[in-house]
Amino acid sequence: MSDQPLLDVRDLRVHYPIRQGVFSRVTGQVRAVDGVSFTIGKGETLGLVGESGCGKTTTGRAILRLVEPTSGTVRFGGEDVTALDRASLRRMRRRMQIVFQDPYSSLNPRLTVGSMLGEALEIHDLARGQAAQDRIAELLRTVGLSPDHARRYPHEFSGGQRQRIGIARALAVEPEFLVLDEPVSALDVSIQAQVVNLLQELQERFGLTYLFVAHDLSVVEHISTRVAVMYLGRIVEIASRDALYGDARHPYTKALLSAAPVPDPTRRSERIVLTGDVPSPAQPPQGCRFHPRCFVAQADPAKLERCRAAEPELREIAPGHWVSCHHA
Amino acid sequence: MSETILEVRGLHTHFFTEEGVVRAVDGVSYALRAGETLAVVGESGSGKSVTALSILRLVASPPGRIVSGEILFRGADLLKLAEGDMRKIRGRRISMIFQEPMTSLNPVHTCGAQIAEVVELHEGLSRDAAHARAIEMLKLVGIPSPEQRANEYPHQLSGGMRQRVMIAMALACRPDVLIADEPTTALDVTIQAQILELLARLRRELGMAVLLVTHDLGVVAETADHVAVMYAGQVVEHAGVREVFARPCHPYTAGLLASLPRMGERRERLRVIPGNVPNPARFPSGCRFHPRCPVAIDRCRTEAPEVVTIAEGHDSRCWRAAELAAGTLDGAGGTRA
Amino acid sequence: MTDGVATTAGLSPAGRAWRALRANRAGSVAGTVLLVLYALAALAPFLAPYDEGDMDRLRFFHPSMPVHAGGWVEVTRPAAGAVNAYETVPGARAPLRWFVKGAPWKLLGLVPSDRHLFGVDAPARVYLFGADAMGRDVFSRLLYGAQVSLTVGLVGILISFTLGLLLGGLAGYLGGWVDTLVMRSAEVFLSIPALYLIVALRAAFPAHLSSRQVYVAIVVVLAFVGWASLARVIRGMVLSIRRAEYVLAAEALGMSRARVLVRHILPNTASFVIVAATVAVPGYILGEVFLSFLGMGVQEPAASWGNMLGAARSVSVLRDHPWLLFAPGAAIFVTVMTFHVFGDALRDALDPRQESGGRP
Amino acid sequence: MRTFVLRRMLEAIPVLFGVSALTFLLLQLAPGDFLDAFAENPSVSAAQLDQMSRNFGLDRPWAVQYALYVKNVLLHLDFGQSFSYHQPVFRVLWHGMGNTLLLAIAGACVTWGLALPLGLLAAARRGTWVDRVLSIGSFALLSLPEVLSGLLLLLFAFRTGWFPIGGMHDLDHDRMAFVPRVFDTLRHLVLPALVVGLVPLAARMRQMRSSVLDVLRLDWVTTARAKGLSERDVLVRHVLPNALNPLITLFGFTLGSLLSGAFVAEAVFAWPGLGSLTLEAIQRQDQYLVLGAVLMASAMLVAGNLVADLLLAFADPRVRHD
Repeated sequence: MSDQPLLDVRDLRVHYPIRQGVFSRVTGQVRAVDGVSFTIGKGETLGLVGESGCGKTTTGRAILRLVEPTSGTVRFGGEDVTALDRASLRRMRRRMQIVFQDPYSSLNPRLTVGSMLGEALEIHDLARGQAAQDRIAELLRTVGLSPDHARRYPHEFSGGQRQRIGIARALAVEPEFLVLDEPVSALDVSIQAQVVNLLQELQERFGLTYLFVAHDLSVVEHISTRVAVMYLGRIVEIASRDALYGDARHPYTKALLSAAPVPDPTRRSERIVLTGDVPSPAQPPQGCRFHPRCFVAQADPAKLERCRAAEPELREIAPGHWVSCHHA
Repeated sequence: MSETILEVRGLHTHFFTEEGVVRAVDGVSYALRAGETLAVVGESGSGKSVTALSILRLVASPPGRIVSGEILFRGADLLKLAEGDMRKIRGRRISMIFQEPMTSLNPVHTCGAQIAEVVELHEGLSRDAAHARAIEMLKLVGIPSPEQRANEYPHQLSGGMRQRVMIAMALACRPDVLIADEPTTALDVTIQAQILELLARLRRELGMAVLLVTHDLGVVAETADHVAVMYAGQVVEHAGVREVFARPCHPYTAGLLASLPRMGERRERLRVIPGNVPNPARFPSGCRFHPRCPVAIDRCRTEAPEVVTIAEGHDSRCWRAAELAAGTLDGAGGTRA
Repeated sequence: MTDGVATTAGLSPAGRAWRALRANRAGSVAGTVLLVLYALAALAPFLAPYDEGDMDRLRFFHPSMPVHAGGWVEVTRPAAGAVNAYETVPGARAPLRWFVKGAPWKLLGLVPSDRHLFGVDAPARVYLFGADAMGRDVFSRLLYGAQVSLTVGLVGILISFTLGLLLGGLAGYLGGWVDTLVMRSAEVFLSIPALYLIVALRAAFPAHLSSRQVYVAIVVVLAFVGWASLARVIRGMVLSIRRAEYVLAAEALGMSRARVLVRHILPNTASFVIVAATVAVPGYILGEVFLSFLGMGVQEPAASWGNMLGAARSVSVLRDHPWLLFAPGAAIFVTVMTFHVFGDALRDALDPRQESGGRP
Repeated sequence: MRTFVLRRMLEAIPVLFGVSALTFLLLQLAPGDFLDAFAENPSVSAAQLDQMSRNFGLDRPWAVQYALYVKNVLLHLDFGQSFSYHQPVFRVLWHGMGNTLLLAIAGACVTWGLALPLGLLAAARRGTWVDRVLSIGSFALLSLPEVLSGLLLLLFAFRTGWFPIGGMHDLDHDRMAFVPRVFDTLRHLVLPALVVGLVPLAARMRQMRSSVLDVLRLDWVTTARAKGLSERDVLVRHVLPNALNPLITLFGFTLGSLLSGAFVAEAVFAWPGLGSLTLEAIQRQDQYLVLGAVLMASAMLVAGNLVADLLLAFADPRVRHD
């Protein structure tokens, strides 16, 4: 990791107002992302895991300002993305791109693959005419498709192929950084590995930096250099991959790791089964947000007292290993 | 070993669409033993869910139709029953739960009423008795304050809670067989763990057999006794769960297992099955897996393989099953994308 | 769903829709009928033996005449001692003549001519569909009326859909005060039952206008009524398409808001808009029919299907001369039906998911 | 629930303001002036003219006039005077509103009473000859606009003599006993109600059919079948209540066309309703009567929408708990 991280997210918050009543008064806030900080160094892959509604997708989108952050800063290559005006933001977006989860809704059904990619080249003045055609063919080859696919429409492709097109579109503007928002979770098992491998190859070839958002812990372990775990809009643990998978400190991370089914019938593990549901991000619990479901806190009334009273800070318990738990 | 309670034999379920005949299920056979869990694994379009729906004769018709085959429940062929008799099986002897807990419950009836409806129908209970049973079932599936929840509507519950309600409804008449079609796919990891735990406990307590349809090999490894692997409308491998994971005898199974990233196991690259999942409207000729198979031989392109028994209770639909079983051939083929 | 489907490879969504429409028999027939109807209207002065205002005081309420084999009609005269009754002149025949000279006219208002497709030598007259209270030829008036009735819908749709698309699109995409303003006004328009609004709007124009002015007034009235509901739907669609991931991807690529709206959002409302427009045309046609029926639209002697229908309102006409109801009635029925069938086929062609049950 | 009703009623106020302002503006655009029409009318007394001028400031700019109009409406429920009736507008319109409401409700009964069962039938028997016959029939109905079906029914009444050919009562209505009097009104109501009800019938039936088909595709229908319910029970207990929800929403949206349909039926059958009054008022340039009538029609529409929303909340627990 270099001294100056490529991406530096500080205290990012995205709140959505809840409107109700006669005059659409704002009666509350959905705290989708509620004070998230992390850095990603050049060439790194940060895995961002958590359950649905924890804010991981919103975090990814807020970095690109596809949703407007409520507060906090996002520094990319030293420049504050949140402070950019419209025109500078458009230029900045050449450097950071996103790949979406759903290969069906992420491609405009009315554009051919070629015009979709050509458009990206055109708006940033990267190539025109024959040069653009050559570049499109090259892009398609890069993601493992054939150049004559350029004339086709999205409906003619399978899910895996569509995801490759989505990746090609992101690569068209030659970005340095990609937000990968659950890029393989909508794909069939036998296709997932193809796309994961492709992403790794592209990273090596173009020196890309990834934020890999996912809920599948084994895929994240495979692809990430560091991993952050989110719960209810907050990061509860962030560490290098080996530290997180080998020595998880936060009870939620532990539960998550043990809950994931392992494809090995000889290792039917004793699971830590959390009780209850994920609370609504509109009304996160007081104190530690995890305490109502936490097996550590619930087992010990003395500990529980503290978890109820105060929200734990994210603190460094070992070099590069940050945990937000009073009892880690 | 316990007796076979449900057996699917040579099932063909086709869909007759404007574009042509889709042979979604094309000669599927598997057996489920009393008190055990059989996992049916496959990717989208493999026909695993259609097979499950065919068992209860719930395939939408038109365009779907069960063309041929037998479905033996305690030795009697369900496909030969009159519709009225079939209805007495559904929900009472064989129950089913579905993938999407958010959409599998009727939004305009309370949870309690939907559970009570089954017992009113099959056991002729009075409204009050049925309601009491509904509350009892909600308690059984671990829903807190069941009396109150019984009067709530599905949209007031979380996904995990709804899936519990579905399970309560399915088990209200103590069926012999529970068909669970991707019961945890739409749920978060921690909620999935809760539901799998619940299903395992209920299976022990009620002694029913479970037919688990899933695409997740992790879930299979954790819960199944036997596994049937489906590809392109057919069962390609059928064996005990440890057998399948330790010694896969079909290149598809082997490839699938090899392509999974596993926790605690670091690899530079994942091994992959090349190509795309085939379109059910146009399955390849010969062995349906041959275009993606790393160990395919000429015969595979022209001739569809028969099912061969490798060992007691271990079947494979592959010309090279013997070599795979003997360990002289690596089914995953060592290919890299 | 899966890899390259051979039959539709390389076809654009519009190309696929066109193919599906061609394959739909009812849709093809309806499309052809529509073309024929509009051709009839365009060629009305040529096809009609008489001008729309051409009266014959001696032959009011003349019943329709059969054309005999060999192409002649009988010559009639008022029956002695009876009102509105006619007898044939024995032995007299009026042969139909082709491409006869008659009243001068201009094709589409441009190319002058005085030829008519057919006619009989004066003083005999040919009344294929009978004559009205003024002895005017219903057949000719039906053709001239088609010019008004068929175009009023198209022009009205063109104006109101442009308005609706623009206002709805801007409201949905820009949000904020634009959205509030547009949607509140739309709500006002939608809160007045359409026909009440139509007559109130019509009342804002002077009661007596030239036929050209009436035409413009009607189009303006109808367009004013129609934009609001479309704007509301378009706004809703834009709001939902805005959240589609391909729109986010376009924004992430650094596209301007105008480009995103024009290239990625609005084209995806096209299927809906085309179908909605087709299905809405009959409503506009009926708006004119109703206004003219009430005497607030196209004024005599100019013909429209509405004022022809209005002429059939009285009990005595219904009793004695029902063809005055049936002729414009059939024209309206056929036109409206054709638009509905065509719209339905178009809907199926553009959005196959809408109908046909079952998924494999 | 109560806040919901309250909110909807509060929301209706600016809308009705907008309606009145728009109509007022349109009437201002019309050539001529209220006073011209009044002054030319010999039956209007000078005193009445004076009072009108005072109340409504007819010589002032239209914005001031509008403000005065609104003030009179709000403070005194005074919608102005109808000069042709020599009565307050509200009193003139009151009966017409009742008659239009009666006609619209009767028409709605025709539409929905037939559309729901026929649509359900077509969906349950989709693809069979029943479905096809209903589909062709609905296309034919859809293509028979109110003006046309009205005239055809008028012709029918005339030829058969089974139904009266217009109006709302026989001449001796007032001398009848209660039961024959009701019967007399009903006899007059049948044909206009058919005109109002038949045209939308086709569209509603098709919407019901597609709504049922939509619901039949949903997961919980499979759940219901997997329970062992008979197809009839699945349709009646599970599909029907859900298929109705979009139609209830639609009911709100289609109230406007119902009132428009009543407008036509009133014109064809000389039914003394709001529509007939509006036409008459426009022809006589009775401006405040026009304004009042349009406002009443809109108020009925807005109120009907509120009823539809309440019905939906009653039918769909998801809306109820929102």
